[in-house]
Amino acid sequence: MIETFEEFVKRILALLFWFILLSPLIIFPILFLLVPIFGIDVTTVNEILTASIDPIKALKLVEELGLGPSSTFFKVVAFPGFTFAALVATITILYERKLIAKTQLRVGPLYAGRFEGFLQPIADLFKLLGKELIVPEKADKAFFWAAPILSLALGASLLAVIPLSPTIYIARSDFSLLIPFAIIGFSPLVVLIAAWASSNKFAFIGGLRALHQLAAYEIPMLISILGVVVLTGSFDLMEIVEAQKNMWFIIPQFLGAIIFYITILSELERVPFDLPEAETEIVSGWLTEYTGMHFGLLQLGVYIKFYVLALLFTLLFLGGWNGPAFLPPVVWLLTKLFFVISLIIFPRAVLPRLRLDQLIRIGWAWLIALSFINLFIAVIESSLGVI
Amino acid sequence: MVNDPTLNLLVAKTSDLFGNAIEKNVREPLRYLINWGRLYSLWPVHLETACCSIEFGAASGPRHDLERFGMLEAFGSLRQCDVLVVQGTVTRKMAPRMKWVYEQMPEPKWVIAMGACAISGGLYVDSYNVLQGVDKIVPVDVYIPGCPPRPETLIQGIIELQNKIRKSKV
Amino acid sequence: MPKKTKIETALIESLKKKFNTTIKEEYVKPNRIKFSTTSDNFRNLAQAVKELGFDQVISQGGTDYPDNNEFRVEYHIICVSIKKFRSIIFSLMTTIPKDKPEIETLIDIWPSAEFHEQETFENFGITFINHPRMEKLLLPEDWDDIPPLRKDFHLPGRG
Amino acid sequence: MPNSVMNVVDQGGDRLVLHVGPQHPGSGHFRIIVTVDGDYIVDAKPDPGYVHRGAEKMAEYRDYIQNIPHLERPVIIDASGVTLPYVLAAEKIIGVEPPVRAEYIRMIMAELNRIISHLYWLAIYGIFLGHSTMFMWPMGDRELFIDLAESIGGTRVTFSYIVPGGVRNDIPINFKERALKTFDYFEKRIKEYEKIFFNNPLMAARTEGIGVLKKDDAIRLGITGSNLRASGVDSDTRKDEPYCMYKKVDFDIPTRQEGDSYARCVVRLRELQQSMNIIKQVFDLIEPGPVKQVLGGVMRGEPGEAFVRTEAARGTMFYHIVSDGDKIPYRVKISVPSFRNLIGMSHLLIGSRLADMPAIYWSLDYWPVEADR
Repeated sequence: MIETFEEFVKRILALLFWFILLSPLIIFPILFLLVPIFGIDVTTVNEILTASIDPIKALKLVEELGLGPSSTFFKVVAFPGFTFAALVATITILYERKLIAKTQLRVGPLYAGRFEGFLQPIADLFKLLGKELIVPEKADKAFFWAAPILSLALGASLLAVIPLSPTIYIARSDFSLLIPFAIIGFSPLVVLIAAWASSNKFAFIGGLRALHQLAAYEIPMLISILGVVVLTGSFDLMEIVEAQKNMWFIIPQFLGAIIFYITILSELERVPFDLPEAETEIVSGWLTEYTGMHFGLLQLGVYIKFYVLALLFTLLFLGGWNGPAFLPPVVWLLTKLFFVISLIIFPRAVLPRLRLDQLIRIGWAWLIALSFINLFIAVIESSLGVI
Repeated sequence: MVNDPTLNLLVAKTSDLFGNAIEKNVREPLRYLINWGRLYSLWPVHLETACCSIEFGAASGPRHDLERFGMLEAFGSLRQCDVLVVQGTVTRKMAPRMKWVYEQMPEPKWVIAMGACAISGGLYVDSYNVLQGVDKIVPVDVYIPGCPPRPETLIQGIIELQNKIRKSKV
Repeated sequence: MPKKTKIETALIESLKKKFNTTIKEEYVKPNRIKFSTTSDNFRNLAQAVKELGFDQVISQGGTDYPDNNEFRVEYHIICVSIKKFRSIIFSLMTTIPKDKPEIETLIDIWPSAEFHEQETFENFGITFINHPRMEKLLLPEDWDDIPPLRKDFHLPGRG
Repeated sequence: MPNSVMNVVDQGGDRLVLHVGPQHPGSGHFRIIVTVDGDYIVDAKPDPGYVHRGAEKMAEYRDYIQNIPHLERPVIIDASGVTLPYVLAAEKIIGVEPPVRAEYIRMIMAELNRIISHLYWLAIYGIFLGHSTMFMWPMGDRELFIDLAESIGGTRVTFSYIVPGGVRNDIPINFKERALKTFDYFEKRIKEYEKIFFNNPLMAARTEGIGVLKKDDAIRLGITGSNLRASGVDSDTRKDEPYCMYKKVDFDIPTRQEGDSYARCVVRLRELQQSMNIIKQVFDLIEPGPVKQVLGGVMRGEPGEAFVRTEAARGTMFYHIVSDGDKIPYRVKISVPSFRNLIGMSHLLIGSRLADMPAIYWSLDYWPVEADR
């Protein structure tokens, strides 16, 4: 029986040791049989053997298989694609819990993983993986299953065109600013599908609230970023970041940045705009009936959206990866990204929840008007040649 | 058919060896991992049955902070919860509802009976409207005595539950 | 026995003038006045007390007297709006027979009596005529025993 | 089923029937059945009784001392507030007078409990509005007052400290210094609460003008305690009919005229300060002496009755004890403030928005366990 964390780590290390020791005996003979099938250009068996202990050679081999760091597959699946986004999402969850706890004079997660509870999201993940999946009897089963997958797919597809540095990106497009917003436009639909399929009154009310909220805040969100487009004359994120070499757009477009920040809070259903999940009013809103990994996928989708929107804020207003040259661009980007993530998390510690009518009034009456004013400011600035 | 007893023994020994190896090196770490996830991520249902709920509230406050153990305070829907903390007396009116709540929670789920009233009826053992012990309607994993239990006692009970999960089979 | 104050004496006199002998002064102590009357006259007495300015029911309850085969129904009335009466608790009492436990409701005089009367209904089985919600409030929906606060209801194991 | 509350079902159409509770993050031990038309509540039926433990019946089987522990459980947040009127009534029936020092210590205990109860209320009100920091901060500061009360009563919340004839034991020697230190700290904290919560524009937007209880309605419906004072009535039993030594201390009754949720919040915040003020004055007034009149044998009451009211944390707590001369009371009637405030809930909820339900519900400081007894 394994009972402590140390025993577990010891067992895993022992397993690794034996695996490395035994793999030449079992795995390599199989590899030799498989090599001709894949048609890799390996002249001698010896090369594989050297590759197994030489990372540089191994990298070359992997690249030949079409799985290397510069291959599309790696970009989509690992970095800067899905795995990286999921990792940032996980760190965000932990960071959020610790930050909120510190504000509230607590310590937050502490014991999962020996150091400061840093494995807490992993524990939650394993827990959710092992939970029973309950599909309510009266639920619309097809859509009930579809919603979590759609949510994750939506989050993942947002990653496609957003660059992390001049060299790190999945796909390049002249309209890379518009594409994420076009995809985000689908998110009310996902929420509504999830809410409707649950066939639960609280979920239904939550879904309707989400629909109202997301519809009301998408318009000011789009208009607020148009100011940046006017200043640069491009929809390409690469060019927008390049244009901020000398001055970040948060200075000429301060109003726009604030509107974009508020609409991010609303789009992510964060406090004070967390009405669709308002616990004390409507249980968990549109998430009410979801169990186990369904719930996990929905949450992961939301947190990947969180990452993408924080990233967009960084790219549009905080100069993206621009920064002094002593650090690589992607490090600058991540530093700014976590600053923005903190900004998005922090209202949860200091603000109560708004009411639906107040929220909609802010959205339709104030933010749209302000975003148009911001657009005019941008036009004037661009005609004066500020940038 | 091979009837040689030595060969049979050899086959048996080898399969034993492989079985043990798989048991020891694959299933046990996996079991540990799943249990580890579960024990650090116990989300309690928000079902207040009686007055012990204020000590539960105090336990999630800053001084005792249940979130250290991965318990999220006041989590919304019971569909995402793992542990039902019966916070005190269960009355005849509450009992069917509580059983219903328990049945709606997804597996695996645990029950903590908090306070003397939840264990046996406690101070209200002779009342006409009180269930004498919650274990009559739901299976209980950990009993926490006290009237009401101090937050420290509640935390002790949660650690006991974690120990129980750590040793449980998957 | 401490002396009655002026306020209480004035209150008693005004009530006595109105009802002559139909109401009975149970006792008057500082800040405590208790009157009893027949169940028919009870409503009139309540109306008169309300007109004196006593506007809140602080408590309403019954007591079972199996020896006399009757219930006592008691209303405790306080005054909130008039400052000089605030220290006084007015207690109005009547008795109703156990065989016919019915009395007219007072919630049109004191709306604050609504839940109290409902509770007395389920605890003693006293029906309040014209009360809009004569139904279970605190007891479980499937309660089919005799009302619990009657003296012939015994706690399990306490004979 | 005979209970028509159970028969509220969806009739179809635009109206939606929501059962809020007993398992609901915004309900507690209680259910309220609301019918909503769009975002507006058109009907609200409270369904209490989930914690009805028959305290009144149980009191007829226990003697005057044995009754104290189970009578304080329902109002566990305010344990001294609920036992004080019981003990005062029992003393009238038994015919004992507590020593003066015990009266002062009872005041200290009652006011400490008022602070503890109000802080718990404030914490839950924070989380009901979605403000999680306002849950944690009062919960943390509440522990300091619990420590003070614990050093007197011996347990965290259920003290059983006030008994007929006085109090169980004297206060510890250095209690005054510790209490004053805590009060100094907490007065600073109140300013921080105001900064983060009471002066927060979003909090004001959620509570101002919500759940307005007019003065006339408050009196007519029998609302009591802070809710009544927030509607502009300066009624407080501690002033109206002073018990213990309240006539010797000088304190204000905080009132507001608006009668909305925000007013009820602010009144309770001011009451916290007044309670500390009272305890500080008691420290100056209190003199050494015995704290308990030792009574021999089983306490027997004179045949007769007593009714006593005091100002507990939620409002006027009322006990009516009937004795037939036996060692156990013949009838104990408890009238608790939460039960009397319950009637105001459906009055305020009808016509308001669904999202305002938590803001109204908990601003009444309705503690279901207390109401159900």
